[in-house]
Amino acid sequence: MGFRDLIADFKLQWGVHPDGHKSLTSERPIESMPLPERLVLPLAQHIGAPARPVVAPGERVLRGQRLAEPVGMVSSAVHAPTSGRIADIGDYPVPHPSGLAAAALVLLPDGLDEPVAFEPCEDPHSLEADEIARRVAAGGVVGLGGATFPAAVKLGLGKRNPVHTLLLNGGECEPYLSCDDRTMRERPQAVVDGARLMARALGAQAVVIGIERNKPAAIAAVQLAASGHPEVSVRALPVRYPMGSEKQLVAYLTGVEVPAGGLSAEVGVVVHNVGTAAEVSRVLRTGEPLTHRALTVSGAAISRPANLRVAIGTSVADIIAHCGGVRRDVARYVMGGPMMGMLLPGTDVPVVKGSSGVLSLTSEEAGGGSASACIRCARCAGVCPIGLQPFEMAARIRAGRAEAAVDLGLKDCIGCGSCAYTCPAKIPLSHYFSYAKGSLAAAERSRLKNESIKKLTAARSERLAREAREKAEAAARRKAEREAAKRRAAEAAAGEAAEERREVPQVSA
Amino acid sequence: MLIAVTSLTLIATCLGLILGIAARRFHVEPPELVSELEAMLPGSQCGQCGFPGCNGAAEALADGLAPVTLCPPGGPALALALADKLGVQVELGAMGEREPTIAAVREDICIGCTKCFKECPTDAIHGAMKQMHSVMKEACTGCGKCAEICPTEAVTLVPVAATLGNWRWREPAFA
Amino acid sequence: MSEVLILLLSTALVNNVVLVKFLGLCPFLGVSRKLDAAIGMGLATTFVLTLASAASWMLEQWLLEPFGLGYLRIVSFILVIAAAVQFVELAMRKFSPELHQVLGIYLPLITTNCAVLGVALLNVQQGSDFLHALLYGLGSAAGFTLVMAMFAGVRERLELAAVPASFSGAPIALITAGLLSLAFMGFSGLRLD
Amino acid sequence: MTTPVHAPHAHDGGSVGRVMRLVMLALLPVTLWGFYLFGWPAIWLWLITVGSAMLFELVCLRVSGRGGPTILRDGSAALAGWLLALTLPPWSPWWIAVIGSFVAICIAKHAYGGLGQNPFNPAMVARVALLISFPLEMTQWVAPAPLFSGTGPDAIEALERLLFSSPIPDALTSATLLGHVKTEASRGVDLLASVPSFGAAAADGIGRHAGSIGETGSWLILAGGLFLISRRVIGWHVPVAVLAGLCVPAMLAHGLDPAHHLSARHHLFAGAAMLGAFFIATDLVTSPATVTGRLLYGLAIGFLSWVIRSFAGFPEGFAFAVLLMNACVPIIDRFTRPRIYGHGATDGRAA
Repeated sequence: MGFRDLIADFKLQWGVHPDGHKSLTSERPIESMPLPERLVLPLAQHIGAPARPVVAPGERVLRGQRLAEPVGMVSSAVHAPTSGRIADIGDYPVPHPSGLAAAALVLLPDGLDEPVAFEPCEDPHSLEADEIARRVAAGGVVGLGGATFPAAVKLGLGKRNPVHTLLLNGGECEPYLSCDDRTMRERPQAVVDGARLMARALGAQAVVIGIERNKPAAIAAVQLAASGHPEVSVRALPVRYPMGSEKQLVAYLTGVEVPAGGLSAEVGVVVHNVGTAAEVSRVLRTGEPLTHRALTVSGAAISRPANLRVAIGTSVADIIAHCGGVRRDVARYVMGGPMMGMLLPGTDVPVVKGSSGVLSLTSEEAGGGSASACIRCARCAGVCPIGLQPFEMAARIRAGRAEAAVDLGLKDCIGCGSCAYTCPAKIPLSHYFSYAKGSLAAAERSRLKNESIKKLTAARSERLAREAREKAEAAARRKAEREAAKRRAAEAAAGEAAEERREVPQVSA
Repeated sequence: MLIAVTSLTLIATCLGLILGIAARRFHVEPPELVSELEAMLPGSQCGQCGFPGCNGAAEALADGLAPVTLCPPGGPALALALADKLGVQVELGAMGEREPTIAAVREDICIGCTKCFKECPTDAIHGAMKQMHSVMKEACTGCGKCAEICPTEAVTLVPVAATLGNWRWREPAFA
Repeated sequence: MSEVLILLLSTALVNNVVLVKFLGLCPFLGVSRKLDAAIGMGLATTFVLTLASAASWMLEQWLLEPFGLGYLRIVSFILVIAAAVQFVELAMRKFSPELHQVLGIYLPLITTNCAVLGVALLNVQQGSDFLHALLYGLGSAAGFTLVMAMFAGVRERLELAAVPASFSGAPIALITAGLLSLAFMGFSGLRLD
Repeated sequence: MTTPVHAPHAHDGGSVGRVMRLVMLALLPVTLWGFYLFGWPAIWLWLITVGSAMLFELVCLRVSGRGGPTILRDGSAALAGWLLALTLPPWSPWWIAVIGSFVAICIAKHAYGGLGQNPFNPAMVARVALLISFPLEMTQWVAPAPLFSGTGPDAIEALERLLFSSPIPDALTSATLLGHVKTEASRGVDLLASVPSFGAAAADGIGRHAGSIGETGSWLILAGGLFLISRRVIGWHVPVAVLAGLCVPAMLAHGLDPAHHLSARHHLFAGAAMLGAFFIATDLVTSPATVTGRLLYGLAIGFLSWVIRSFAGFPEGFAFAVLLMNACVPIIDRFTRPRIYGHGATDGRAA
């Protein structure tokens, strides 16, 4: 720990130090979990448009076969983790706090695990930048840290902004999780290799791998793996949450802040997760797409905490059963870490590409309890990594004034949950902010709808006016015609009458 | 007496002169409040506010005769925007989080009379004589005019279905 | 110099127009819902008050007193104040339409702000010279602006507080004003000599 | 389906009740010392103040329909009563305590909606209201009459005195240093004469002189305050700023004119400065939320109390200074908001 680090650490004011619970799993190597009887593969496992299925129910598919293709610019493909039959394409419960169902493919493995023909690449470092990005996209790789942003799209950022540094996030600051730690210890070569490939795709000259100081074995392993590559450096990070947040990592490692509402690429930096790097290396070298991932199964209630490599689509219930079930009352099943992860409505949901952990938390671990009034202690403001004043924002949101919360920086909130974690009144601050962001998004949607409706209405009134005008014109025309006809008839009749008068004596009417 | 009258007149004249000059120098055109307000309203003339069309509503708002929460299709977002424009306090509680609804046509009862889509202020209902009508979700404001006019009660307002796209966190419960 | 400072401090704090003399309570309660509006109102009042103090002093010294027109004092002072207010309103509409919209109907209220008339009359009563009259006006106005800003800040926070229904609005505003007045009593007897 | 619970699914275990309990723990030593110094009347007064504060809290909560006794457990009412008791003359009659509690709890706190909503410090509102309404009773100080020394009344006698408000025997009445020098100054006696005439006990910080419990035992209060800082219940910013705001002008003025200005040591130990700096000004609800704001707020409180002590009519100005600055807190908060990441000076776009 150098002098520069000491200074930088001293200047860090934000953050919390939640109980890590890392020792539950950090010494357990990643083991492969056997395939379950059924896999559910949601079409939206990434940020962006859901993928479009390219197989039909009843079809037999092979391991690594593409089941759904990306739609639009920001999207990602879905591949089969094993060979088997597509049983159904329909709405199934997905990991989402709402507990709603969404479109997914159901794959019944046949046990043969028959692969498609992959195209391995001996020397991916000789590939062009675009080709690397293309192969990463074809492999369906998304950010494995939890944000699930399609990795290839992020690799294309180098085109619009010159990127000088690729930061690799090995912070893993969320409590309980240790799958990144294990990946770095077990596959340091893959991490460094993937990082170098991504740097090549981005055109970045330097790679900085940031790892929290509570993972000395990972730091040593990655340092050793990086020793032959002068462009790759490893930096130890202070242990505090949320060190692994992109904005915090960029500020700590480069000293530059990501502009509000902007991308880190605008300051020449792109951040990827270490797990993503390891996958990128594997996808490029073997040609096999992303179909499995490492995740941590932990929490005080689980019988056998573990790090597992599971097929994407495996249900949480299967994973818990594999780990010996639960031994205590589970207050909450959480997917991801406890700070930002989501509460699962049930265990009948599949693991997706972004699932970094499955936690079975007891009520003591989960904390909570009923909220009381804010005492303005401003601890939340002290720990906020962004410099917001959560209690002021929440007070405004509670008073129904989300707009006022936006003035205080609601849109800059990264949702890390540090404020709610530390609040002595147990006010669900993060929940307030998600609620307000949702309301604002809904208001924006309704505003857009109002605008399009206004256009529709204008079109309608124009149409009505036109129709009325046409009708009036037509009526006028008809009237004119009728009158002309009447006149003609009258004239004709008059003429005839005159003639008749001449011929026949007038008959009284 | 004379001095008093003269001096007061003198003061008043001087001040009046100053104000007159100031009024001319600092002249600004008053903004057309009604047209600005009308531009903010949805413009679907649905009449749910109880005023004759959006123009009527805008006039009532400008005169302070109507609350800013008058427009159900505009929702709380519009109410806040109007309150901001008019510089008044807004009581969103009165408006409530109205569950958004859209019209839906029940196929088994619809007789295809076309009355509803003639009534629809946004042309959100499509169909033809003696044929099933359907509702365009994007265009429907949930104003309910179609439901009122339908002779067989085949058009009803239903809550917008929750999807991952429109789902959002509810307000936290607070002790 | 120190005399000027003492006069300003004593008029602004010790003899605060609002909290000690209880003048100008109408805008104090009326325009204190938003901090920006309150500060704007305070600044507008400062301008009017200072202008009116000076103008009424001149009026008093050069017209009312020489001609023995003391009985016209209140009428003519109000005339001057009203004109000054009109002038401020015109200027504000031109140069700061936002503030004009926020202050809205309260701006003409400065006309009937008893603090303005009160300070002008107190000046006459105390027989101040021109500089003192001006400083007295300025100090009072500064005190007015200060408490307006403090009060509006507190009220903005009260907007977010869970004030019981029976207290919300005017009652809690008056309680707050009372407590503020209590705090200002700490300055009573302040002597800087 | 279960109702969705938002992350985080973890908590650091702190609670409002814990904060209040730690503050009370920190107040305990000086309170016990005060009980010893001023004897049974002080003990009864403390009990009545705290008890009536809790009673009023209960009534207010019941009336506003926000739950029953369980909410008392957060301890905020007891703490407000406790702080008020420490600022009253130790031999005050019972109705002073009850009226004070009423003002603190019902008016300064619950009229605003209860815990966390009040802009003004309840204990200080009550003290100032009492001081202005009952100036005589609120300046009836007694010289220390320690327990077991036989100088003060015993438990029963003290209770009778409290309930029937019998006058304090002249032999026991005394004045605080700040009150003493103010009175002397109004008679034209300057500090060079009036301070020595008060006695040496005034500024040793042990508190063997007249005053409220909170004005004695300054060292114990300081220790309690340091304990709170070490447990991160309060920050160091407000206390340090208050003491600096008080001492720096005091030192300057004393250096220039020792005949008319008390020394910084007297300002620190003779009045409520310590209690105010560590326990009153640091009240979370009514102090600013930002570091810069807290420094400003503290400096202003210290300075204003020095101004009021030195120039205004009241001998002790701390409560007024706190209330004045409480009123400024929203403005301070608004203009000292921290910079938000990615905005402003080090904006990446600008760089």
